[in-house]
Amino acid sequence: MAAEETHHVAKTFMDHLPVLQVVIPLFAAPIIVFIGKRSLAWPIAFAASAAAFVISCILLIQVLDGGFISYHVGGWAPPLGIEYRIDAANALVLALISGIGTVVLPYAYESVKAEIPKKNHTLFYACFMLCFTGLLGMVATGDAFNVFVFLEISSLSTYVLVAQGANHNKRALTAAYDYLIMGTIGATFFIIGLAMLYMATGTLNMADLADRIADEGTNRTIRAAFAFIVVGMGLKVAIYPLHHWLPNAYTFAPSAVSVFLAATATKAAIYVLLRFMFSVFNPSFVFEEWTLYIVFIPFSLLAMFAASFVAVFQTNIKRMLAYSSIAQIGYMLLGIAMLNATGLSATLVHLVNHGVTKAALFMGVGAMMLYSGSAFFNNLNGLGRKMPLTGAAMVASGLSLIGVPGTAGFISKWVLVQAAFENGWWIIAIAIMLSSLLAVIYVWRMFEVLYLTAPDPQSTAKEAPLAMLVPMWVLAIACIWFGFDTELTLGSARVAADGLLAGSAGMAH
Amino acid sequence: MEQLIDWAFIVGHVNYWLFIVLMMTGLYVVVARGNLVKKIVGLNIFQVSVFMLYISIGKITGGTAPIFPVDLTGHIEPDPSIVYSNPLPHVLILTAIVVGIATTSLGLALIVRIREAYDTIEEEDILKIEREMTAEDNKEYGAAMGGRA
Amino acid sequence: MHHHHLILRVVTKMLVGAIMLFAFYVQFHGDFSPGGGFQAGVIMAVAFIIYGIVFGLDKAEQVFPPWLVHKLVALGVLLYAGVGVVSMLLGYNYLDYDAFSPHHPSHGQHWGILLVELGVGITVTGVMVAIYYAFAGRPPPMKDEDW
Amino acid sequence: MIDTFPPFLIFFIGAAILPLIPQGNLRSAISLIFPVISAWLIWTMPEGLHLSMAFVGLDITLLRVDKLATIFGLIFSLAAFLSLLYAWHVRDTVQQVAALLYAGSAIGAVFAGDLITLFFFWEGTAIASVFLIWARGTEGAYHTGMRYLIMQIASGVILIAGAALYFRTTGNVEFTSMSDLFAAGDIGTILIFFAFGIKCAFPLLHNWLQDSYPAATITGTVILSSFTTKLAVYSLARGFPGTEILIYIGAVMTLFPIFYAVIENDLRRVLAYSLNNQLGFMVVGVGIGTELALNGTAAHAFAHILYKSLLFMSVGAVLFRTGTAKGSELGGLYKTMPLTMIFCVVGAASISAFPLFSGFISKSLILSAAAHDHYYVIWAILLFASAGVFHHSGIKIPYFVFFAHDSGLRPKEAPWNMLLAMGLTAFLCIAIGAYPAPLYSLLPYDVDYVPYTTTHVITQLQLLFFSALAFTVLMRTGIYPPELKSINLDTDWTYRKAGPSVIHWFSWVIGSFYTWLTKLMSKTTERTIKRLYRSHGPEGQMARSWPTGAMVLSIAVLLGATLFINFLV
Repeated sequence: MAAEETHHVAKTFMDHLPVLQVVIPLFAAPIIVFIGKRSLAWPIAFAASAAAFVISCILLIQVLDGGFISYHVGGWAPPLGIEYRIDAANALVLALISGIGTVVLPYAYESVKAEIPKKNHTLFYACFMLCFTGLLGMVATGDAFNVFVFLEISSLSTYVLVAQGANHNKRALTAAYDYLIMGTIGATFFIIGLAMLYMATGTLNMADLADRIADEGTNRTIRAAFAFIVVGMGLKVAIYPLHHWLPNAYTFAPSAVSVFLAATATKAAIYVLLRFMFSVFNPSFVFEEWTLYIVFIPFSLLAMFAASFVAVFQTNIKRMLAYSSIAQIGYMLLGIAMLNATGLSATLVHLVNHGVTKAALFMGVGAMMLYSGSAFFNNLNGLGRKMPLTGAAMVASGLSLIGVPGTAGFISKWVLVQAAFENGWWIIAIAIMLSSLLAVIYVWRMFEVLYLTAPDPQSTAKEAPLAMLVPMWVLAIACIWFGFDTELTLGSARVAADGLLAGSAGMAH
Repeated sequence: MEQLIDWAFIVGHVNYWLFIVLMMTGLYVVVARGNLVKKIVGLNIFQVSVFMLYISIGKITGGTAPIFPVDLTGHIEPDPSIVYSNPLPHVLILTAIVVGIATTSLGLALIVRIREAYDTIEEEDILKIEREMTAEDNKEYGAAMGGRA
Repeated sequence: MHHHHLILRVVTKMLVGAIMLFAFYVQFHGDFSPGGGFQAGVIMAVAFIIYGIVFGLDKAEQVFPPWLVHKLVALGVLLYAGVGVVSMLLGYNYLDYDAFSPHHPSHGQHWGILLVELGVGITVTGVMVAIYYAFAGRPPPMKDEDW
Repeated sequence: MIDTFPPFLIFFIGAAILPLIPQGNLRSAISLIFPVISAWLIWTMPEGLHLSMAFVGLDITLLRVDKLATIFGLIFSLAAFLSLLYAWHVRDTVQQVAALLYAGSAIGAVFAGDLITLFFFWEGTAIASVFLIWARGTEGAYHTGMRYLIMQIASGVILIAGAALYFRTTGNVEFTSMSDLFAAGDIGTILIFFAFGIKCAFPLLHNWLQDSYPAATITGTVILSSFTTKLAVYSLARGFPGTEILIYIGAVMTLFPIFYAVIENDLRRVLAYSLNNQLGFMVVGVGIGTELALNGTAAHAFAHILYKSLLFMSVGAVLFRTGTAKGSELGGLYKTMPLTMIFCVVGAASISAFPLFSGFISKSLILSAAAHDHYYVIWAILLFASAGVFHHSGIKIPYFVFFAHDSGLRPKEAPWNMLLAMGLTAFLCIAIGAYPAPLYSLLPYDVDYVPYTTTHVITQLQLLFFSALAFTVLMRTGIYPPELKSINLDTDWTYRKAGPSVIHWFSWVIGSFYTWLTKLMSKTTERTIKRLYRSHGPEGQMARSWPTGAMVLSIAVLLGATLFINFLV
């Protein structure tokens, strides 16, 4: 030990980035509670998330060449110690999560004031930070069990955040309760899978797991582990038949929470799914391929249509957006199931694009709810005209949700269709386009309500406050920007997809 | 001659059988019971089954608690003759237990709030109330959409 | 509150101290015998909870006010995370306890784990008590007599 | 840089700054500047590929300049100018902006060097134009607009699907002739063809056109009539020259609208049908695909945009003053709207291809091309169709509006801006007809063609006079009550007696079949939607919140299934 110590080179700030990414928000949460001042809660949370965003950007730039950064927590080398491992795939998701977190907070400032009783504000921001930490942690870590820990951190705080909507509608409570039961079962399935992996290999480090599974080949234990992990994580992803927690949770949560969850929670879960499917297990395993073909493809197709139809008929705009999220998750899973580099990059890029798009839409709805009191279509009549800037942002992001060219949504769908063609899956490509038509319908209904109906004469609606408008417009502009400048999103998604498909880099450093 | 039932296999894997029984019990309770508290209890049983699984896979026959004997000066003297259980699953499951406690208490807290809001903790009643709320919303707000549909 | 249950009250008064002591033992002896912050925290919380059960919530809240509970919950986590940050500031990896005694790493490990476990213990105590307060503090939907 | 400044950008810039200018004459005047700049830019742009870039790994060319694109770009700019002048009095920001965006998108599409850029502008025209329909503000216009939008967007979606497939086959998205691939049965090009077909209002895909054009605002119709379909013709000429099936599609297109046009009462709808018929000529030209034929298509598109706008403008002016465009309610307006009447007659003469009017010199190019390539049956059909055009557009429109029985309406003459716009257009119609050389010099290929040969002129005049005679006779004998009965328009007018009943019956059969089909479709759709609503609506099974237990069960079942799959393989 002492001999090792003499070689120790003092670590610099840059070396710590992978862990700082998670630690800064983790630190912010107890500080908010400890200080306990309402006026300081928001600035601390915002500073932490902004710092996390900067860090994630630096990390993303560092790994864009296809390499990875490994960080040993506690100085214990993996596979024994916990490793944080950043490569292009998770750097991209980290940037999305921290970026959305940073944008949501200014928005939350106004929306939380309006929707949540004052005495809960401090705890709300602490919870928000914990959720943020959990999501970042489960993406950043390279240790399978650590994923579970962070998953639970984010989930538990999410349940609390969702339940905060109870002020507005008591159904938030049952939504949170359902989510809790489902989430816990999903997470428990996940650790059962990990237990099996541990039994079969004796390690929990993802890279080491990949090495050992590759060396020893598979057996029933590993296959069962795969099933448990996919289904457990699939629940968090809201794969079609496991999605029932999502609509209620998104609908009844406070606006800021809906925005944040819609843009990040399922996305982080999809990343974990990707990581396990491609880095830990080898996609060339027959059982994995079969699971993809038999489980993922039919259910994602089902999601694309059934959920879209439900979205078409919804009377509540938040619920409609929630169902549209389920449909969009179908696209992402399809991209995974295609098992080629283009499909994977489609998934990754759609993950980012859809996150940005959905966040902007939920923000718009939240801003309108300030005046309308509910998100039912009838109560939003003509608000697009009364709140022109909010309405315009919603139009921009709505177009992106449809996938109109010149918006971010188009890029991901285009790449996805390309991937389908690469495999020769015509029917799937056609299905993607058809379900886009459904998106046209439900997004159109939103536009119609916002612009083509007469506003309620008694409505006191006026333009949303600046703190809401700016985040909304940042995201709406991002929707357009990513539709033209695909270097950042698609470029990094391609690097990430290549990295994932190449399998794990193993323990090599 | 091959035995019809491999008793050695069944008895040798008793911890797994128990795990499966517990897990299924837990899941069954979550699925079948309408009382929200009972659901949480079922969830607890379900989680506990996983704790058992982890702990049992860390167990090594004849193994003892993985703590090195220490003399009074604090000096560690490893004794190769002592077999230790694998501590890692135990450590892991400690975390999972904490998560379980958090989940349970959060779940119960939600139930308290649900009880206050709905005046019942029977799922059937709650669903009925919620269906009525949806139907009411739909009656109030659905007309425009239904008309267009 | 009620003045009956005399035996309970006396026994509780005697036990609370012992329970706390035992909690400290489990806490600080955690690196040589089974124990550690989680266990100690729960035991410590039990001391407050049993006091609250027997003497009433108000009394317990006087002894251990809710605001303090909240602060302690945060403090424990801060202590844990702070240890990591300090090790980072010393030029080592996050939570690398070698940092606290570079020339004698096993001492560093010792100090580090002790602090971290203390943080865990504080938080667990706080959380358990907070859960108790939260549930006990809600007005019951019906009176005891109606059951 | 300035010589490769994309002209569509001018319009987009215009659309962006127009709302900032105070509503009024100033804004109307400024809106006229953009087409002028655009035309100048197009005129001076050097041929070749400009503004190429990589986008999502595809090679994109924003600006591909050649003669085919240039002539369409020019006429689009010209049409935009005239329409905006015609719409000078309109004080509706939405319409003004939409018109500019629409024209810009159309011009952008014409210069698109690849399918992606084309698609972008393709949808641009769809979205911008629908506002011109909605601007009418009525419930009917709203629904019509929706139907129109759905068709147009669907066309774009099919186009992008085709483009994706095309990219798979060829590895690029360049927008060039795809005739060979199409003939080889490549599915991508078939989809692209189909997309063009929707926009070009191929038979059975045409209903959006008659549905929507009459529903737009007065000025909107004029603008609509210029761009969308002609953009489709351009795309066909670019993508599928010489595709034989187009000849037959085009022939059908020239024929079938006649039957509808004759029995139609709404004059704007009559014009929409005749628009369809005129497109048929262009499609035939594309289908023949020789240099002469393509020249004919381009020239006819050029001439057509002018005279069709002129007709729509004059009917629009009448509608503007009287509030109706129904043939049965109008008549005798020549007394108070003499100028409009003259312009309308000029337009009618042009569309009927009277010698010295623009239709003559362009249509005869296509007819000659058909004859030259020995498509005699097609040639005959086209000839018949020309006569039909004369009948329903050339005579019916001016006759019922300005002459016929006196309706008693005494409206004022059209406003000055409309008159000016119509006058300019009429002047151009005559100028081109009388002196075709400048137009011919613009055509994509060198022109070695003289329209004014004795044979041409005589044939055409004979045709027209026979047709006119038929009309007159029928009117005199009272067989031709407006909007009720029809007439055989064949040059061989000996059949005229049998003709009316046959055509009438034919129209009736087609009409009722079509009505039955749409009713059936709307019923089925309605039923499907209702069923969907029951299952997917807010209270439906798919959208209901499930009991927690059922949710958990679904996880367990999925887990079981996944385990089973993994167990098997």
